[in-house]
Amino acid sequence: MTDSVTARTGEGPSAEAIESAWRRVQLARHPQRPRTLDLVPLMFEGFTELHGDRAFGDDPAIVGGPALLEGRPIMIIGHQKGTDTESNISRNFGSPHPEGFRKAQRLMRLADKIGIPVVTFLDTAGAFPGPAAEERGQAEAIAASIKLMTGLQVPIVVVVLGEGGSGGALAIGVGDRVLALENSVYSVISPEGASSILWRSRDEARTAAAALRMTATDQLELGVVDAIIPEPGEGAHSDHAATARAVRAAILAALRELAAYGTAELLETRYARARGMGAYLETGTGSRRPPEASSLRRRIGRILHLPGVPRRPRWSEIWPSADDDADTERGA
Amino acid sequence: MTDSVTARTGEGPSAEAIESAWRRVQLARHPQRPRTLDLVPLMFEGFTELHGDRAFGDDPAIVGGPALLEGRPIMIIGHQKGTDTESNISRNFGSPHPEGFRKAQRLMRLADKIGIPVVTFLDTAGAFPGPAAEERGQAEAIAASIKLMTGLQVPIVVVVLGEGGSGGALAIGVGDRVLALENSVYSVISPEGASSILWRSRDEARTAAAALRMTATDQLELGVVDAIIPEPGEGAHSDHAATARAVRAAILAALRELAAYGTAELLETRYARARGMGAYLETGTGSRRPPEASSLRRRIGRILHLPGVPRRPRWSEIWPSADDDADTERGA
Amino acid sequence: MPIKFPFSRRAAPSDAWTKCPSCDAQVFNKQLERSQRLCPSCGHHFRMSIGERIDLLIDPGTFEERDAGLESVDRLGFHDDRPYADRLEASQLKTGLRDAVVWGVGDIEGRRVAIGIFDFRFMGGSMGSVVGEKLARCFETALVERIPAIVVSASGGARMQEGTLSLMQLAKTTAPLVRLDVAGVPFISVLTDPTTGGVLASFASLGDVVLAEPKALIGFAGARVASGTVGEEMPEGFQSAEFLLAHGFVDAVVPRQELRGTLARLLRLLPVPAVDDGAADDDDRSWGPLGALSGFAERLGGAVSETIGIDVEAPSANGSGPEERT
Amino acid sequence: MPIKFPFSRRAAPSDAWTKCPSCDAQVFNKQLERSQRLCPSCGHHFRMSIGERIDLLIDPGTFEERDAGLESVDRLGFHDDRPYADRLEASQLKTGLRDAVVWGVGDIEGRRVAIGIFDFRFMGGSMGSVVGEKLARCFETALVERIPAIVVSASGGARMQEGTLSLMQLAKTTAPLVRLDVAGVPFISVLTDPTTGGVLASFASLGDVVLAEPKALIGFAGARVASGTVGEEMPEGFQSAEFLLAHGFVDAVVPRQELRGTLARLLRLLPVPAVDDGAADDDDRSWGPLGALSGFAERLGGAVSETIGIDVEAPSANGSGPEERT
Ligand SMILES: [Zn+2]
Ligand SMILES: [Zn+2]
Repeated sequence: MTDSVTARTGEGPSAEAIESAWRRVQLARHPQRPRTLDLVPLMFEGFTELHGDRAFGDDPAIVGGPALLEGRPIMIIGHQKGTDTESNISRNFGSPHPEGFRKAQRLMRLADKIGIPVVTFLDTAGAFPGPAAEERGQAEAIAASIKLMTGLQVPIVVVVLGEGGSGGALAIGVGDRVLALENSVYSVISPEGASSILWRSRDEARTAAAALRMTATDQLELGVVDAIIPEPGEGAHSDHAATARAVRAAILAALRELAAYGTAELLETRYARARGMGAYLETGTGSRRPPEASSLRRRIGRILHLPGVPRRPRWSEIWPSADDDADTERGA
Repeated sequence: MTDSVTARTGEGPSAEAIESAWRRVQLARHPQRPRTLDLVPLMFEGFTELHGDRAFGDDPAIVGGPALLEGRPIMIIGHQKGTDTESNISRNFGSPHPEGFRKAQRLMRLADKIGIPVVTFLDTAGAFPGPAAEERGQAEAIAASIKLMTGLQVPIVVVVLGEGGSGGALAIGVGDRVLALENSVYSVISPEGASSILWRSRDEARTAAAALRMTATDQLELGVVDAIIPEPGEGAHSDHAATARAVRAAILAALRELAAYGTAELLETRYARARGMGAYLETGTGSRRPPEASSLRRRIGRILHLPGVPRRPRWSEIWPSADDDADTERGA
Repeated sequence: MPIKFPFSRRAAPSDAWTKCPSCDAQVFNKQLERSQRLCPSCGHHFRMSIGERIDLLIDPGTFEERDAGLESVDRLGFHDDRPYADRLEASQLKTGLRDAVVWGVGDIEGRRVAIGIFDFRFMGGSMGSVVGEKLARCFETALVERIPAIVVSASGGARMQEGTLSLMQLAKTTAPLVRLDVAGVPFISVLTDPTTGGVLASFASLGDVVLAEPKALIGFAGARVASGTVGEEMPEGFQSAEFLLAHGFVDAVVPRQELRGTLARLLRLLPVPAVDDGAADDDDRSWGPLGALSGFAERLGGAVSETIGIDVEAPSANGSGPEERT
Repeated sequence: MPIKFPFSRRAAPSDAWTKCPSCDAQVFNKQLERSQRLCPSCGHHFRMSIGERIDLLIDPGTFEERDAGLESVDRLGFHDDRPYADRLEASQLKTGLRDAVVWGVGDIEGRRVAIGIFDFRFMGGSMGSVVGEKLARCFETALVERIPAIVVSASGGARMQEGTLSLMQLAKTTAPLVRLDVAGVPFISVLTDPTTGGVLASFASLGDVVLAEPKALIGFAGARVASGTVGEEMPEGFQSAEFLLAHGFVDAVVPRQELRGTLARLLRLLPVPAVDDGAADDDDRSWGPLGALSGFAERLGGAVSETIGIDVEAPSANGSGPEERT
């Protein structure tokens, strides 16, 4: 793959890198690219959509509900773009309002209550930035979703389907395993937004796409994504059924691995994953991690023996551990 | 007291009972009757009002925030009527919208988090029944408040100050001890509402007030209220300071008693209190309680050894138990 | 042991036909009984008796009523233009029921549930001490037996004739739901025409899943009360099942023909988790030394090769990972 | 041990005066420094440097900076019209800071807190890996030392030059808040001008108490981004501290002169609870036999005489009540 930027030397992305990144952005936004509700019936049985945030409304830009995977229940939550102009308008082009994130939180709490894993699908240009969304607390809704996910007592598998657009994506994107379709992208800001803010121009979106390292391969290298799911043929849009098979197999493999964890280990590992993101130097020691960090973390572990600490491993009874199954779907 | 209805024989309330009940209703609604924000500064130190439900708005019909009682922190939540036309309009006459109950829930969760008792003040004609309140889930907001209070891991003392109006009152009125000012009333429906629905007339509010047994004495007899706080002189409106002293002493006594409970016992007792409300016959056995109920309840107790069961007794460290203090403020 | 139905299974009055309130068609009562009480012209959902609900939802022969002996008491000596005791008796005669709710256990497509069902004809489905007690026992039984709870509501709200004792039923029926949450036992609330007042302001709004029948009137305040108090016009479609769906309080509006199937599917999708017992539970509660896990966390942050599936090794295949469980 | 300030304590540029953006008054910089950076004519809240914030809020001599050595890394090799590394260097020279946040421990009216403070001048207060790491350590220290956490935010959001690594700081800074909840340690979020984007969409919105300075710009999307995307006029006062208060997301708008006093009062009102250790904890966890409590529950339901206080006896004065604790 040519997305890697290790060859860059601070001169800005090469023409080749720009071409490659922009191709991915276009594939991620392809009008025929399968959306959450295209894939769900191809992957799971009995999906039953649930509606509403129990406070204000029902946001069609986020869909969710329980379904069965190999006869075992999971909770599905995903962004939902439209497939044509009309449905795109009703779905607000997949850009949620606060009530969308609050619906997602409600469904996660339900999954937590009955101990079934959560599987989320990311496909949004971002949370909607309009005045109504601001009024109803877009920032609070995203923050509360992120917080809920970091403490959820069931396994969470995240799949980046198309566009992983900033906070609106991360709001349902904190998990134990983050998988990405080969031509999906994930970014802190849209390339167009970065172009206008950082290059002060509308014309540098392609350059920004490369500079931001939005592609799945880049995200894998940065550690934001744990594994890439290859797409069929010309890309996911060319074969929804084959895409669904690949995504389903990847979810299944991830859930089987996660079933080996008790709740405490699951939460500890998810915390460590979120906590470990980023790159910095610690001057003086030169180490990437501060010397006292591990001991600090051990002390936190002790502190979390405190009352109220979660201890439900029920999902592990529903999902057999990886040891129970053939290793064929696991990598090296 | 003449409020008692044990002398009634199904003929409807006597003229005397009607007179007595209506006098209480008028005192409970007296324009100079002290409201939550009149009493709070007279009873507690450092009250700091917090605002907002973190989802939609801030409802001035419910106020709340932390304060100190004898140097120890508590969380105060109360309905707030206005004191004149202008403030009554801004306070919506003390009738909350859903965001008021959701603000109350947020403050209760904060009290639960840091382990400080909750003290609530009831003074509302009821939850607001307008279309905006319906749209935003008035019923859900009340139901969710009731549920939260039944599971809150800190002591809750409820004081009926003026009007305890139906679901809008109960939404912040589920507690371990329910105290009522002598001239307060508590009812499932306003006497005016009952008149128009049950008597199909606008003129039977006084009769309805007696029939509904709204007075504090009636509520004590029915077991809805645990104790009555005597009012000074002509009633609470005649002396706010004396009223505040009496209410403060009653709250203090209640909290001292509750400090003797561990969290588990507290929750069990609160559950039993809510669970035991009502009057019915069990045909065949004739007993008021079903024969299998106590064994059922014991089994529930066992089941609640389940993971996730609350076990924080921190408030008992903040509030000394009754044993630590002089018995002067306790009754028989 | 099964208890014999003490109540009448038919809701339709003895008149030969009923006028549909939606389309004005004259519908034969016998036809209504055969058609799940749906208007054959427009599909209007007529109200159902408890017996008809059981027939609609529960596998034949599996329903066992519980606590049939509970009966209301006139604790207040309540008397408006007629004593409460007389009203109770009239409703009992009209419906063949002791009070407005029947609860019991039964199967839905082979899955056992604890179910409570309202009959609106009994004093407007109002919730007094008996209704509250029955529903609380229904929830507590769901908790103890670890079976899902379902309540099919049809109620005007709290029973005014019991004063604040009826208001306290809101807390009595809601308190067990906290325990169902802790225990992981699902509760499905089904709202039918009409569900208002204190019933909607307590357990009925708090289902893990809330279903509603089409065009059912559902709201907090009676529409007349609301417009009377507020002096505002009510919006079109206000307080309907569809209105609540649009505003986020209902998960789905389910036509009666699909209600049993939807409930059965939800019971499969939202199973009651197995209980962790004794040792296994204690084992899981212990937070392992974090040092052992940090190796795994490091690997998560590092580069992994691009394959389908995830090639971070499961920690149980690794000395430093969490211990295996059985 | 205390660490020497590595950063400049003054935010005001060397110009002799500054024009007030609210009232157009010309304000001498020296006067601003003496007046908590409030406009003497209109009270406009000018932005503050970290040093000025510490002077405003923390008891003199008690602040100890932590993790001063953390420094940003250009992991992406990011280059727009200028390399990220150059931007970092320019901000470092301008501010004397290594990055946009300083955190440490100190006292507010004698109560020890863990506090993080943003400087908007450092790349717009943007949150990259260093900012995220410092705040996470601030929260974790609050957890371990059981002292309240405070963050004073002033940020344009995530630092785009670090790509998704900066986005992931939203999760990194939010994850510890779950543990603060479990441990009962309060977190007070202070929003100052401006607090937007990823900072508001993570920890900053999640304070147990959220305070804001008057007229501070606070919002999710930059107002230009929002109106550009949406093509709508923004309402008057949109994205101000007062707007957020009205919409339920801020507990109080606190003028700068009262900020220290308000924080001190809140620290008294919302104390960190003592930890339950070992045996006491286990003791409390055990659910006593309910039979012993039912007597008490019965009494609660029964009539009690009318006195001030409650004459239901405390169970510890009773053989059947819960055991006494020490
Ligand atoms: Zn019809
Ligand atoms: Zn000025």
